[in-house]
Amino acid sequence: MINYIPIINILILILFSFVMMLIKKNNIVKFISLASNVFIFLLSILLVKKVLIEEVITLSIGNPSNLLGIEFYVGKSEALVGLVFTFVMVMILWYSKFNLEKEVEENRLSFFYILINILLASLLGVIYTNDLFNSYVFIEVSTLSACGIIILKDKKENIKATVKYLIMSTIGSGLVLMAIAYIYSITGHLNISNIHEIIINNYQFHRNAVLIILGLFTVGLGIKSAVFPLHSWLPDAHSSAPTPASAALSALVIKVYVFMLMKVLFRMFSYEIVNSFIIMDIILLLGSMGMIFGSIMAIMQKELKRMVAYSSVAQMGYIVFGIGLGTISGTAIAIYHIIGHAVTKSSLFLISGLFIKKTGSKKIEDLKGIGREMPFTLGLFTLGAFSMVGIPILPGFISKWYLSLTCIEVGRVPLILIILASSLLNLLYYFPIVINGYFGNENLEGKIYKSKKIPFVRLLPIFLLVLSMIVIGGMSYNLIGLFSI
Amino acid sequence: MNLEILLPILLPLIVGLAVGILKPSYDKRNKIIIATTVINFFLVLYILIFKTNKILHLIKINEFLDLYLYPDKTGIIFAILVSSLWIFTTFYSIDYMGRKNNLSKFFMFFLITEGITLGIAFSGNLITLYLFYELLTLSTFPLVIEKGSELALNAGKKYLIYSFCGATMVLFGVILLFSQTQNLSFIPGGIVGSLVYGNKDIFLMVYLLLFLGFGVKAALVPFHSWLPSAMVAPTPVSSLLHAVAVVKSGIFALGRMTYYVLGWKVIEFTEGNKYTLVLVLLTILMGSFLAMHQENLKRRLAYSTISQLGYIMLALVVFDSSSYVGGMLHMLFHATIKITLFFCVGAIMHYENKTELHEIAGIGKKMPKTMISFTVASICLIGIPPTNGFVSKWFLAIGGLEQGSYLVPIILLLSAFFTAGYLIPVISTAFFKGNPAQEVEISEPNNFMLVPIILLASINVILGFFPNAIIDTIQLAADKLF
Amino acid sequence: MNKDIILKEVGKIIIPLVQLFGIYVIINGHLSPGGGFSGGTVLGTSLIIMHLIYGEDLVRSIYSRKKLLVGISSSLIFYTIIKGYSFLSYELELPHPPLGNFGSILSAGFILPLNIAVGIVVACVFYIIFSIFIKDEV
Amino acid sequence: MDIILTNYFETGAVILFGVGFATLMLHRNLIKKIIGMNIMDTAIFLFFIAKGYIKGKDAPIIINSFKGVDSYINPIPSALMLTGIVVAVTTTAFALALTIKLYNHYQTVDLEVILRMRGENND
Repeated sequence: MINYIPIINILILILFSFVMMLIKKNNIVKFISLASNVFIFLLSILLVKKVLIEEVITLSIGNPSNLLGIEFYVGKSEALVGLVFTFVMVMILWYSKFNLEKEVEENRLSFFYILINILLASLLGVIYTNDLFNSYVFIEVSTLSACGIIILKDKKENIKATVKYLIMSTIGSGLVLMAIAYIYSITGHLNISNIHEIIINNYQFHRNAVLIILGLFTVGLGIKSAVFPLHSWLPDAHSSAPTPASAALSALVIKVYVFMLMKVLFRMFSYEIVNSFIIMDIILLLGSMGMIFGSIMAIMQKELKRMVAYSSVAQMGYIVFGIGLGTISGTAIAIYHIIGHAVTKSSLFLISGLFIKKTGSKKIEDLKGIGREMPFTLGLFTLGAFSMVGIPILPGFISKWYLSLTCIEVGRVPLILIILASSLLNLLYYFPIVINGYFGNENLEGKIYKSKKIPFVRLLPIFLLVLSMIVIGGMSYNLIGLFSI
Repeated sequence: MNLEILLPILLPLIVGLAVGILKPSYDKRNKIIIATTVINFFLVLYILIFKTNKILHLIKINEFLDLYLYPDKTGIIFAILVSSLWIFTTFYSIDYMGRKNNLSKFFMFFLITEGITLGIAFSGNLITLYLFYELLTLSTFPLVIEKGSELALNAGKKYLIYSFCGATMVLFGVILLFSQTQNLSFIPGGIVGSLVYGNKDIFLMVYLLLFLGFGVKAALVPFHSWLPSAMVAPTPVSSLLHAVAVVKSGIFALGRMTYYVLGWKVIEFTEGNKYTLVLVLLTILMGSFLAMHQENLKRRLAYSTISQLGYIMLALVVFDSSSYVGGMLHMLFHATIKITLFFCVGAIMHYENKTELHEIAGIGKKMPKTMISFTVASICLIGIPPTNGFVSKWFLAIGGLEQGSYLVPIILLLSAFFTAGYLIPVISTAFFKGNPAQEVEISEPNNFMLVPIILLASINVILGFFPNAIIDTIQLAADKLF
Repeated sequence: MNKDIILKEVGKIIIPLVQLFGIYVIINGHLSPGGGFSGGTVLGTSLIIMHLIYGEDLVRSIYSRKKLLVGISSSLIFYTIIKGYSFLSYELELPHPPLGNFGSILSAGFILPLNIAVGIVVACVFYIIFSIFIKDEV
Repeated sequence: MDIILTNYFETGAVILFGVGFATLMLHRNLIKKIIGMNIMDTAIFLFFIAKGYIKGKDAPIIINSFKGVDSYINPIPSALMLTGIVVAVTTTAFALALTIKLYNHYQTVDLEVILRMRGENND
């Protein structure tokens, strides 16, 4: 029964979202969504325990005999990533229980929870499936629900951001569908492992077809996961969305497409096939450009949420860089960074939501001297910033460390300079906030804030997120050992 | 399980946090701080007697991120130096900072920095050292910008950027090193050994990166300009940090790196020390030369620190047992001398609020005791025979000679001349300038400040006469290395 | 007013026919081409025609927005439960509905109820989208 | 060269995809973008179904008797394209709704003008 958990997860989420459509009262809707997510979280803990015992769970939906049914392939990395995603979503929902009223009108509140449930269901779907077309359907569902969440605030900049996001992601999914069509034309299968067996022994005959497929997949999924040159939709979408939504968007949604890219690159095409094409160097180039220019653009930002959004573009650069290295340890670190960054970025976004609620303005200048009003929240923000900058023991440092080790392993030593330069650039835009927040006399006098002090219970979700960040940092060795695609 | 090693690091951290959060009243806070620093000193002594060369594993996350403390001889000597001088500075800063309101935050970071510096002293491998090294920057930063003025904030930012660039360089070096040796622990004589024959240039790159990275904190010439600009901090901070804690931990880390990680044979093989020798000699000359033209007393002392640090770094570049002993000795003696000089300048600033050289004309009459100890300390710094400055310079010169290069002794003498060049004018303006006839009543700083100043000045002189005890312990450590 | 008398009369005859045809397409979706989606669109268009001819208030009285929403969510819930049951039933050997003999209506196990549910959903959604666009309260 | 001539369905689909992609990317008018999107999607559906087509076999519908497996074309692509069509419809509906909202706010459908209006402070 346990190895049917992935399907049960997705079904429950979708079922509860439809049930929520019927209910009118908001707090019941809130309760249901939180309860369903907590239940999913517990189930995924069971799944991880089961997966740790047996290497991999593959379960085909419908009768297992036929070859056509959709297949779920849940390895160690999928189970762990699923666990972290559900954990982050539970924390985000817990946070949104208090602070969502201000941002979204009354009647649209239930839509938010419905869309979040569908979004999480589709994300888990993309992680677990082993079937290409099924992943395409889940990708489409997640894009549409993400667009729905961004538009919830119904202001001018939301609509603009959603239009941009919708058009960019339709291009992306068009390319992905075309790639799936190509693969189907070559191999006649849609199941990743079957394709793998066929592709291995006759990819030399279709060299340029395989190149086209790789290119289409990289660009298609790259657009959707905001890899550097294709990221222009991300800052508008993530800064205009309500805070819990932007936390969910930048911590979870963009990660899933990169995970899909990894599955395609390394599980469908094996390591040596992919390395024989120039696509890996292009991905490496994209990753390093993302790291540098993402942070540079984040430095230039005036608004807090846009800055944090640009910093997630930079962090995506790290993950893509990990993939571009094209070795098993490279992908393991990329997955580790997905988890580490998901937890850190969601806590940073939630905290910046609190700051904006407190100071009433999105600008960074108005955050001067916030340390006196909210010392504990700024403390959590500093911890998140430390992980981003790369203070040892925190996940940021560990992924930078292992990335550079793999760089040496692959023999590309100068790339380490890029990693270190980008972590220095991170410093340049995270620390001014922390410094002006805590220190400086002229920043502290004459600060009058609107809302009253935030009770500690409201900070608990963020506190747990930061705590889990440290735990992930602590258990990094055995975590990285587990990940492999 | 020898948990006692962790105590001297944890105690100041916990008490500091308590002081910061609970915000105790003025005199309660003073008692707590003095008690902690004194207890800390005895804890370090306890470790010296019982716990040398014992390992204490803090966190074993994975094979490279394995933080463990391993207090060996040199580590403990540095720890004793730090904890003893911390006591003097606590007395001094209590009186200097006076009764301003939000001082609990200042003293919080003050105590935390002590804990972290002891952490650096006891760290067992390069990654623990790197962790404490980064934390040191973070904990000293609030102290540097204590005044909160625009000037202080800029100085703080400059300090932060310099230290983080240095830390990144160190990280780069550590990664490269780890990729070759898979092991970062400190072993006398270095862990690289025979690995160097395979890829010489990587180890040269590692050595240069680590040297420059730690050099930023040790005010090596190209990266020294954060030290004078950090003088904007209150005197106890600038005296303690820029004479003892921050710069010396940079030097200590350099010492660890050269003798306990890479090993001096490897560095000699990669001829890395040729480039660094040039840098160090440049530091010595530039520091003392620039100090001559500084009007502000504190900036003058800051540049003198840079040149004196150059002396100590000489020991890390000239690979000879007596120059090693000379370097270590100078590290200890320079700390005590420089802290006295800073205390005297601080006393003048606090009571007379005079900072410029021309302002302190004739102050010798007003504050005789302070100025006399200032003169004694500057004599030790210049290195006139009976004092401790002379002893360490003597060993350094012999080390240089044994290596057969005449350049080192010549540079030493020249820079001693420059040291006199920037210290004698201060003494002369203090005592002989100003109208002798005018009768002036004596207004000495109260004994919270005066006692540490006089005590330290006398320590310098005593060490000058009976340095053998310290020399033997350092000689013991040196023999293991050479 | 009387100009659209022809429309009303013709509508009275055609709309029931269209709806009947839509239901036919849904019911034997598993036999002949069609099924949930196409049948649902046919039903949806019949609603739209009714809206155009008889004006918005008549349609709102029969199929009010709330009723449509309840229709959608209940059929969706029904669909998920059935699908979930069919997914899990292979693992736990739960009883399957009879596959029935070939060619007859009640023949394809779950597929028929699923088609009906999908048909209802698509019909309601079609009409709602149309009515939102018409009233421009997007 | 003869590959292009023999399976002309696929070449037609790819050309159509190019056309759709270009309109989607280049045109400033939102409606044209949506049309381009639809062309792109139909091109992909054509490509997929063309893959399933086997010359000389008829549609996979059992009129009265089951004529054996190899007398029908490959049904999978057409089944997949059902979902593809639904996805395309929903995206188009969503995009059209957005265009209407944008028109209400900005009185123009030209994306460049809208994006350039970033400066004025939207509420």
